[in-house]
Amino acid sequence: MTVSDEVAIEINGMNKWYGTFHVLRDINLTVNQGERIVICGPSGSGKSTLIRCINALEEHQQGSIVVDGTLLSNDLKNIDKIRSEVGMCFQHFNLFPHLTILENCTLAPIWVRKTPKREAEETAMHFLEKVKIPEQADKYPGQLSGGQQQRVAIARSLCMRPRIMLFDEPTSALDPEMIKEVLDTMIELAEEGMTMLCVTHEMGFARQVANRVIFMDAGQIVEQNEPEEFFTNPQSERTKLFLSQILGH
Amino acid sequence: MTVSDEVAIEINGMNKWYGTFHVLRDINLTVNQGERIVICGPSGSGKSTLIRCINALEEHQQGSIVVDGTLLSNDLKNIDKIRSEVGMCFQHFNLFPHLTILENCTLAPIWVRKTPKREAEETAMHFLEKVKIPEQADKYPGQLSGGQQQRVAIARSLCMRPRIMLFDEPTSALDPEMIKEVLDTMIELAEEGMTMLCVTHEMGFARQVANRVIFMDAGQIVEQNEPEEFFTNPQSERTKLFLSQILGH
Amino acid sequence: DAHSSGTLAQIQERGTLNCGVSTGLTGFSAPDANGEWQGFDVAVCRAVAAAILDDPSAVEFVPTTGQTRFTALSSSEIDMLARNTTWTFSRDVDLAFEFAGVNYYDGQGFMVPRELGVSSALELDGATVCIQTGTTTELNLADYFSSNNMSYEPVPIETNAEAQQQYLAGACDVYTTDASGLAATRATFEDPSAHVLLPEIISKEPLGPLVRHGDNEFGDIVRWTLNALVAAEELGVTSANVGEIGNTTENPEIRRLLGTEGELGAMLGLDADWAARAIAAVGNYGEVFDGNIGESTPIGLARGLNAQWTDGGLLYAPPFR
Amino acid sequence: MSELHSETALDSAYVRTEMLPEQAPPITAAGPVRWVRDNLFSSIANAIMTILSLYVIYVVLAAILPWVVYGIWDAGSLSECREIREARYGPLDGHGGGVACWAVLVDRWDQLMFGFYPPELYWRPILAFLLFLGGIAPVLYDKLPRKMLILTAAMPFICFWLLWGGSIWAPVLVAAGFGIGWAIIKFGTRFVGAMTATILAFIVPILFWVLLVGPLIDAFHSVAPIGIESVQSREFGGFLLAFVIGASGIILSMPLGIVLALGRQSDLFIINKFSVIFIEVIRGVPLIVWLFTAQLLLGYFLPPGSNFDLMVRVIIMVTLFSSAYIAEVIRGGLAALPRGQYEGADSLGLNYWQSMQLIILPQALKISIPGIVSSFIGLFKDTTLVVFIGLFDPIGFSNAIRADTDWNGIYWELFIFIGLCFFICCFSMSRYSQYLERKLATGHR
Amino acid sequence: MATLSDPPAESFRLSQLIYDTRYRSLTIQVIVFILIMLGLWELVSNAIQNLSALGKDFDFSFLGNRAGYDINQRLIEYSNDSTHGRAAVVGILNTLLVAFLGCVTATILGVIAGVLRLSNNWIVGRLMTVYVEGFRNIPLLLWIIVIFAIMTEGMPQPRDFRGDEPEASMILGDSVAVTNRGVYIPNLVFTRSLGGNEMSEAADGVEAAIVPSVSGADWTLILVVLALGIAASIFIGRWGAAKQERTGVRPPGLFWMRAGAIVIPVAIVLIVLGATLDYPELTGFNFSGGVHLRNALIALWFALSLYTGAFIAEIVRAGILSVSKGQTEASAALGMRPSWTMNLVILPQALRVIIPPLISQYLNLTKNSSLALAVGYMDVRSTLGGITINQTGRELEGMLLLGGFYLITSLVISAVMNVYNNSVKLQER
Ligand SMILES: Nc1ncnc2c1ncn2[C@@H]1O[C@H](COP(=O)(O)OP(=O)(O)OP(=O)(O)O)[C@@H](O)[C@H]1O
Ligand SMILES: Nc1ncnc2c1ncn2[C@@H]1O[C@H](COP(=O)(O)OP(=O)(O)OP(=O)(O)O)[C@@H](O)[C@H]1O
Ligand SMILES: [Mg+2]
Ligand SMILES: [Mg+2]
Repeated sequence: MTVSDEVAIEINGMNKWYGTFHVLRDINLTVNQGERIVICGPSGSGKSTLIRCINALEEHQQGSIVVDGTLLSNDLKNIDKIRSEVGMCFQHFNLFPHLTILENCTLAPIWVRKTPKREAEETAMHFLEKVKIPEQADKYPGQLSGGQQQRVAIARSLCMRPRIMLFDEPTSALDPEMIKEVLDTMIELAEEGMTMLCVTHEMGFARQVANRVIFMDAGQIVEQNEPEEFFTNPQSERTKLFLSQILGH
Repeated sequence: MTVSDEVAIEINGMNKWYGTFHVLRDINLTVNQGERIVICGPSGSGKSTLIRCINALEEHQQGSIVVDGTLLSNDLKNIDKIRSEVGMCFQHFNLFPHLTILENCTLAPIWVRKTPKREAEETAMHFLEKVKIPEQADKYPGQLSGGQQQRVAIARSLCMRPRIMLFDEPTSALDPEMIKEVLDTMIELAEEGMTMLCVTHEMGFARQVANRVIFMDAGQIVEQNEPEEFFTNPQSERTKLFLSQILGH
Repeated sequence: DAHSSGTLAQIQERGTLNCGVSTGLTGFSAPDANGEWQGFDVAVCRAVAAAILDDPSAVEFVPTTGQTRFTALSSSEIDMLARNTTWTFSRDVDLAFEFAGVNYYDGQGFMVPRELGVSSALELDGATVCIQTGTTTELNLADYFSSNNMSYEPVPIETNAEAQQQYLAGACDVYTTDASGLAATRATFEDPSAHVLLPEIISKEPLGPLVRHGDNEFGDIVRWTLNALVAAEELGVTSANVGEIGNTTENPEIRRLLGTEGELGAMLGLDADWAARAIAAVGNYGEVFDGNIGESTPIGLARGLNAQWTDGGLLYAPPFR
Repeated sequence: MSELHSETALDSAYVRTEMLPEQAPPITAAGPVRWVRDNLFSSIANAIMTILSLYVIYVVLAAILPWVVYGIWDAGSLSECREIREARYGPLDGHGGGVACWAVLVDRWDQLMFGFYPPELYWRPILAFLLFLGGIAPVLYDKLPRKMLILTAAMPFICFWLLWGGSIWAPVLVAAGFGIGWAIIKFGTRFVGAMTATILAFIVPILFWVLLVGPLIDAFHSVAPIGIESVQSREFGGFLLAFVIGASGIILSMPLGIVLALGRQSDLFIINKFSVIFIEVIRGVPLIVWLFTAQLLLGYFLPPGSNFDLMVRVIIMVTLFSSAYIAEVIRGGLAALPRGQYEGADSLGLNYWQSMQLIILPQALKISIPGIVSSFIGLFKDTTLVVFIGLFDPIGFSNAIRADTDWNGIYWELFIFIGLCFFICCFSMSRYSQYLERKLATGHR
Repeated sequence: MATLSDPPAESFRLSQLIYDTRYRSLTIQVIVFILIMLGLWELVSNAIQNLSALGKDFDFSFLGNRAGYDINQRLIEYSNDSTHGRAAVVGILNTLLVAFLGCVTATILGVIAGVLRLSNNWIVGRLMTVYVEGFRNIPLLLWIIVIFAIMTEGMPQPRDFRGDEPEASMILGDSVAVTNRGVYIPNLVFTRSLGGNEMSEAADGVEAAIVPSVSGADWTLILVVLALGIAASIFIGRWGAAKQERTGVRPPGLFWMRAGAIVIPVAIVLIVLGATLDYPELTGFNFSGGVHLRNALIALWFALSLYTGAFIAEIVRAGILSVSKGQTEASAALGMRPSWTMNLVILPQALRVIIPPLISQYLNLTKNSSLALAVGYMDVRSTLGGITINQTGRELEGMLLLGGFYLITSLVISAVMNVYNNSVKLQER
């Protein structure tokens, strides 16, 4: 678990509006190579939007985002480059139901990276083993449980060998038993030094793996700190209120 | 919370078949005014069917059901009478999506009880306050969360001022946070002395409010007892097995 | 006019003649059980095909409805139209077609059930009249009734078969169409004698094949093929004797007609024996008439106006010289 | 609270010692008696309706059945039929009575089925039809091996060749155009970028078809004259015509429909508006008007001197017409896909065409199959309208048959037969699409 | 995307047209636009060339020329001396008439069949299934022809009514004659008419049209009274609802009061005007007097209604089934009567599902009415798009007008549908 000095993501004075609604306000954030960041905050505070801007799933209107040295601009080539460096896991997995697990995993490497099929399948099996479901490779997503699906989604992202992984509430659509399976997989990833940004309210996870916890409210970063400090000794009033709600619950 | 000697529901030697399938077998049950009964049992054991027979939503083929002195027969008048005395809450709420919350609550009083609209609305607001969502009165069901919807469903039944309330797994379609809201409402009702029959697996609720817990299996009443006794010292083997499963869970 | 000239060349290159016919009119054009087209109009097509291509079966028959026939011709989908079409001023001039002659002199008549007791069209005031739509018939009808100050109720019908069924069921009192069609239709009734054709013929309906404006060469071929059939009857040339009569006869017109003398074929851009081929293929006009609609067929039309001028009819082929 | 509990608990505590067995229900609760009571006589109104219905069924069958069953099958003409009838059943008494003369079907069977298609070549349409069934089978039943999709792709070309005949090079070279397009997408992306490759993949094949295919066919044919006897469109007729128009309409309209649906879903203003206008104009005007347009007007809009035969023009119109309907069906399928699928594809770095081809369309088309089958049923039924522009579909043939002196006056037999054939085809298709809808409703989402 | 994050120094490069998301969509649109415009231009220039080659011009003046043909069914005055334009209008009105009648009956049939298909009577359910499947799976054209044939073959001829012992007789107290030329029903005439008879006797010698004499003032009066009656009825309905709100009890006999408010004033006016029925009677070849509903109209109307009714039945069935069983149960559990449940709970929800596809069925019916030519009904396709084009040779202009008419009709109908859809959208979270 090493954090290098190299900068993986740099966000500078970023602002975003939905119509006239100002969702993200003056976001400044630097993430180093190998850092693991947990983002939390009340519903509607813009966490998902922030994550999705990094992946160019949403466009921002002001400020700059630089991912691994590539500026996120209107240039399609840059967007393609960033997307192939950044993997993303959605709350609802978004697996492709008409493809088998293996095909889900090999699709992007074959079409985007132009990897030979054999090789792509080997890589896919490798990562499926890593998330502990190699035996499901020939099933369809509909035949898997939620936890398994989410692990496939993680494996699918990993197959593109991204340098950064984004997670948007990866466990919130899961039953309690399955949450653990997925968190275990994520912890393993974290231990290998993957750069991770994760929106989650799993405080146990945050405590265990995060280098930094970021608290957002009303579209702004309100507080950021190391996990221990953040949980035991929050500075801002809002953070305190928020923590009292989710920890008390 | 008083239980009077007056009999609210009396079921005698009731049998019911679906086609050739014998769902309810020789049910005998007496419920006194003000009693609060929780019915539990494995899936398919006929709990819902029993509840629905009391409300004449299903017809039974043998035996008698007397509700508040009225014999449940094919006579439409008797059915109407019983239905207006008995309120029912469904697992999936079954609110009317094309009417506002207030209209949902006033519909039956206006048409069935011939209450003037103004008066019906006052009653409705009264009960909406009781379930703590008076401010939602002009919204549509689709705009409410599940827990709120179930509370509206309870208020809707209460607006008919029933003497008996039937609940069929009112919380099983809800998220955990919302379960509490609904259970709170039900506990409040119970404290006011409403006669209640409730199919539920919320054992906390049973312990707190029930006078009696009934365990059903394979269409028959296998065991009934007061909650403490029932949970701590079940008599029949089946009950033990069942309790070990749901409590261990 | 680039694309309509050279029709002849196109036909020769293609090897078939595209000939528009009706989608089905008893005696005039209808496919038989083997899918072979038969009928009076069809024979004209075959004669032209025989004249040009030496093969009476080298015809593509294109069925057309009353509504689609003119477009089919003007858009070059067909080379010629041989479908009971009345030669009128506006069709010739305004629609830009060229009538190649008249193969049947017809007139619009009326048919009524005998039990109605009607003996003249002037007694038809207030009658319900079945009529085929999309033809000159409905215009004639409107003119006839209003000029005689009578009222009527038109029942427009799309096809002859349909109209006939309406009439038989009594949905209309009168069926009006060209007299030939009436006779042909009546012939197939279960009891033809229960229906009468009224004596009034309310219009002149010269029916004949037509081609597009602007390609006079091909127009000439169609015109003179038709004339050849008529002249052949007049001159006593039949399909049976056409083989030898050209050589045996002394009659110079027959010799010119059959190509054993003179250059008529070459003037048309065809072989010398073009007319002989046409006659050999379908017979002379009289044979065509008798074989398809004449008195020996179920349709049983008399020659009437369509007799040779020598017999008091209107058929009068210009001289072949 | 607790004292209350103990009060009631005493007399209500109860344990069943012995489980009750399942019993048979009382006779009134199950079995045929119950069925009849529930389904036929559950109330007085119901009983009346039952009796009325039975009466109506009886009256209708009594009127129709004898006519159908005693029908005459062996006669050469209507008058022969009438003679046979008189010989068998005696003279007709006034109105009604009578029997069907099915002999017309025997006599004209080939024409009703194949039109003027040369009889010695009937095997070709039959083989084409079987191939067609084989080709669509893997689309309709996803349990069949995916390899069969190759047959699906080849089927249109083979069927075309079988039906119209002529040089084998025509379908081969047309198919080659698709091959060229595919190759450009597959290999060109590396050199010229995805978007240019896509544009080229549209344009090059079109240029190939328009400019090169004609000369190439002649060239290849002169080198290797492989071919079968060619058949003119005019010789098609009867149900063959209906099938050919319906099937080509649906096959050809699929790609166009997909493009239109994507266009209508697109955020690009101009493309979106053009798609909307096209779809609305086509759907707003009845098919019969479009058919008259094909017959009367299409020639005006083609380059001077060019002239298609009528059937090709009809197929063009029918294709345009059904593509508008298919586009709406597919749009429904696209809209039914959750947004997450688009985002999932985006986040993996797939470009627009890749995500459409690999993720979106396979799923959207699958959802749309029931709707597409329904469009096909509609289209197949609508092929009867070509009778108005002089094509000999089954109804057109019924007119032509009646124009023959042999069968002049025959009526119901032909219509009943044609109606029955249509019913069998359409009903089985609609059953299939219902089956599919149920399967989709319960299947994985 | 990030407008401000672009390095300002960067100048425009051509490759940005393809790779920059801001320009890319513009590029694509411009290319497509140019291609489409080229295609359109190609079509138009071909048309111009072809027209001039044929020596035709593009000119709508033929609409002002004498038509020369007769139309049997006319809702407005028309004779063979009228213009082609007027013939087109007669056709349009006929199209709209059959479309309107068809929509009404198709809805009634469809609703009945749809509800009966759900009936718990097995035989009735099966019969309705046979009806629905039979009509849905056989081409409409065939049905039109067959129904037309049934009418002509099955009904008596007018002459069967003649004689001392006629083979056929009029029904409903000798007021309605059902013949194979159509149905003759009595017509309202006013003995104490207010005058203002706009439609003179058919002057051109063709028998009177479907509404033989519409006396302007009389009918205006009746319509006004009818409108007032409806208004009164609505008012009574409001009053009843208000009373129910106040007291909780609906005034008894409300329905009869509302019906009476409409019927009684109209009846009075009719009596005052001396309304009597003009019965059809057999004169000459045909019945005269009364209103003549021609066979072509009836066959087309029935066929369209039965055919579309089968589709509507499915829509209605699906609509009712779409309301979950839980709604009925919840309503029953509240003590609501089945009829109230139907009116207050099921129908309002089902209608949202039913109406959009229902309206597109109306659209289909309107378009399908163009099959009128199979039975010789003189709709707009048969007049403008048929005889007129055929007599004048103006295919291009005629077809454009015809297409335009259908297009406008369907756009209007779909606009109405969109308004409705937006107004009943369920509120969602
Ligand atoms: N497409 C959109 N158009 C307009 N507003 C949007 C859109 N998507 C999100 N929003 C609004 O933007 C705000 C931030 O949304 P976002 O999804 O980022 O919140 P979040 O912090 O992820 O919340 P949650 O914990 O509920 O997922 C919310 O108020 C939301 O309503
Ligand atoms: N309409 C029906 N027709 C036939 N069988 C039915 C019907 N409704 C219920 N059953 C069967 O009757 C049995 C009892 O059903 P019921 O819904 O009363 O069970 P339950 O105890 O409420 O179960 P759960 O806890 O799953 O709700 C089950 O086996 C069920 O499959
Ligand atoms: Mg979020
Ligand atoms: Mg249950």
